[in-house]
Parts: sequence; C-alpha cells; structure tokens
Amino acid sequence: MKDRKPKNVFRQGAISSEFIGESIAKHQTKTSIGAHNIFLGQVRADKINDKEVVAIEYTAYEDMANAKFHEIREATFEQFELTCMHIYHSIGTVKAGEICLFVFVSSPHRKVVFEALEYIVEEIKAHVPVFGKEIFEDESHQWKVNN
Amino acid sequence: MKDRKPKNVFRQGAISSEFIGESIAKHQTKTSIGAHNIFLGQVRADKINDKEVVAIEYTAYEDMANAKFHEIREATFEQFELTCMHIYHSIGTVKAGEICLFVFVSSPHRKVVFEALEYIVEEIKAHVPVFGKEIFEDESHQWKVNN
Amino acid sequence: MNISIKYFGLIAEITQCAHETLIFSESSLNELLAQLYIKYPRLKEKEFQVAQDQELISKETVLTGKELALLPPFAGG
Amino acid sequence: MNISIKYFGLIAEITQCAHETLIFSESSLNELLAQLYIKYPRLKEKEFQVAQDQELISKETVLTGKELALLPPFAGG
Repeated sequence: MKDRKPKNVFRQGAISSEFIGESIAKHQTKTSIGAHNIFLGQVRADKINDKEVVAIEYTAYEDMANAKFHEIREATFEQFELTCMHIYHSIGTVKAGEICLFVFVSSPHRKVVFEALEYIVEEIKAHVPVFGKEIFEDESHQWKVNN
Repeated sequence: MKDRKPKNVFRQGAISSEFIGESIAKHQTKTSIGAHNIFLGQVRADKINDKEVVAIEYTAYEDMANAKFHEIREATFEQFELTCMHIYHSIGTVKAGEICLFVFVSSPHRKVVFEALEYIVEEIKAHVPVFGKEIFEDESHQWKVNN
Repeated sequence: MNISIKYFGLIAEITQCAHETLIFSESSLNELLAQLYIKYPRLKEKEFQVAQDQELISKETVLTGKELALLPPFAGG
Repeated sequence: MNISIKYFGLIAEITQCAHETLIFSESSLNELLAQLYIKYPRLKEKEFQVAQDQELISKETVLTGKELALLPPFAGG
C-alpha cells in the first residue's frame, strides 16, 4: 500500500457518463472482481425562495483536498478488502443534472463494497475542503453546506 | 405505484458498459436527483480444483423471476424514497469479467440510496429463481449457489 | 389430474428434460415427490424448492393442478 | 513573521482576495483571528475552520509560519 501516491482527484467540469462507462469497461480484465459499487453525486435543481439552482461552481483547497482524498483511500484499503477504488470530483462549473462526484469500488464479494462505498462518501462529505457556489437563474448565488 | 407493471428484467448475454453509461446519461434530465447508487455483479474467474471458470450460463424460471423482480421493486419503492430504480439481469452466457447484474437507484439524497441498493441486491440473491452454470476451460461445469 | 412440471438447472440435468406432464391421483406435494423419486432416484440427494403457480410451497401443500416448478438453489447476480 | 493566508468560498468573498501575506508578531491563532476581525469585520458572523500546513488547528494552536487557510463549511460531493 506504500506505493500509492496522492493523485489529482479533480476533473474540470462535469464527469461524463461516457467516462464512467469507460471506467467500468477497464475493470473487465480484472477477473477476480465479483461486485462493483458506484456512487454518483448529481447537481440538483433545488428551488430556494422561488429561484432555481442552475449550476454549482466548485472550488477547493486543492492540495489539502487531494491529501485528504489520499488519506481516505488509505484508510479504506486498510479497513476493507477491496480490489480497487477510484474517486473523481468536479472542479469548476457543473450544471443541474450533471455529475460532480464519482466513487467506484470493486471487490471479489458484495458485502464489502456496500460498506466501503458508504464510508468513502461520508468521509468525503465531512473532511474534504471543497466549496460549492449554487448559481441561480438570475445569476445570484448562495453557498452550499453539506448536511 | 399501481401502474408499474412487471417488466422483463432479463437481457441476453452480458450487460455492456455502454448500456450502463447510457442509462446514467438518461437521468441527467431528472434534476431532482442528487445521488445515484449502482451495483454491478461481474462474473469471477474462480479457480476450483485447479480449473478456472471461463463463463457462467444463466437460466431462469423467467415468469416467476420477473414477478419476483416486480415484487422487489414494489417493496423497495414502498420502503425507500426513491426517484427511480432499474434492474437488469443477464440470461444466457456471460464470460468472466463481464457484467451479469445491473441495479441502479436514484434519490434526491444519498442516505436512502445506500440502504435501498443493498436491500434490492440481497432480495435478488435470495428470492429470484435464476440458475448459474459455471463453465470451466475444459468445458466441464458446476452449478453456482448464492451464499 | 395432469400436473405440468418444469425443471431447472441441476434438476433438469437429472430429469433430462425441462418440462413434462405427469398423471397424478394423490393430493399433496409430498406424495408427488415420492412418485418423482421413483422415476428420478438421484433427485433425493439434491436440494431444491418447489413452486406452484410461481409461489414456493411446503411439502404438505395440496396440489391444485397449476404449474409446478422444481427450483435448485438460486444463483442470480 | 510573515503569515501566508488562503481564503476560500464565502470567506474569499468577504476578504475580496484568495490569498494574502500578513505581518504578525503574536503567537496563537486566536491572536491572528483578532487581527483579521479588525480588517474584515464580517468574518465574525461566518463559520469557518482554519488549517495550518493543510491540517485543521484549534484557536490555541501556536502558528509556525507555514501556510494557513480559512475554510468555510465543506460542500463536496
């Protein structure tokens, strides 16, 4: 596990469905895998005081965020028997309906992927310094806060 | 919920990564969704007594299976606040490394998708009459049993 | 009455057919199984459940003449 | 000493800059915050955490001169 170096988790703009499909396809040579579990975060067109969110503009303290993503990866691999794990987060503008977070875990058996995926997503929400500016139709904005 | 009729869940052969990607893309118009969770079952090249599984040939009691899948759908929608749910299962031959089960749930918020997805997958494994013949390199076989 | 029976997976390997119609004069599944075990002795060693009209039934269930199916352990997913 | 501070999100809106270097003669984060509240009174109303060299610190932490960052609530995912 020591040779896993921090990667850049951030992707400019939305994460495309083609990218997700290709990522799945790449795992078909790993024939010890029996179960994949994928979480996708999608930008919601929430209505707040009668104004609709049309996009979220993501910024991050990128160095610290990538270090945190790396810590989460290491902690997850230590706790769960996973074959592989991939995390991608958007930076910049992501429109309502587009995907901003893609977490992908794989294992020989199913039980572990459910536990690992939820753990990773909760860790990301709580500990990674990413900030989201919800942009409304009239170009006003508010700052998103994770619950 | 009364107008949801039993669908045919079965797809001939492996479920392709392109199909999964397209299925994700179709949800980008549903802007009330904030979280997707996807489970994929992949055929493992298990080694059993020195022989490697090269494929699983799936058969099913199709009418009963589709009725069970429908029951699982209904029970899931009743228990969990989901925006949508899709289930596809392979029938026929699926090679090692290929995908044989695709379960896809979406909701405004994340907590519910984790719970719903695990529930659905466990229900499928326990209650749907699908049978799997594990084919080895030398064309011998054994019958798979879910644990 | 005539009973239509479907066989699946490992069970169909033993019966060498996916479907057959048996003539049956008794009433419970238990009695039908006794008849099947005579025809297919190897069935006795195998684990399976039985569905009538697509619902799992117990050995004491009275048969209605609707479709039966012998289902080996499930392996979906 | 010179302290390099990064601002993010809502906090950067208040400071009107993403980064600045302050001259600072005291020792703890508490004392630095007092100085910042004078410069940016609206910061007082806002919730944020502070990281030093990418690790979250408490108000009593002694500053080392390494990079500080003011982090509003997280919104990843």
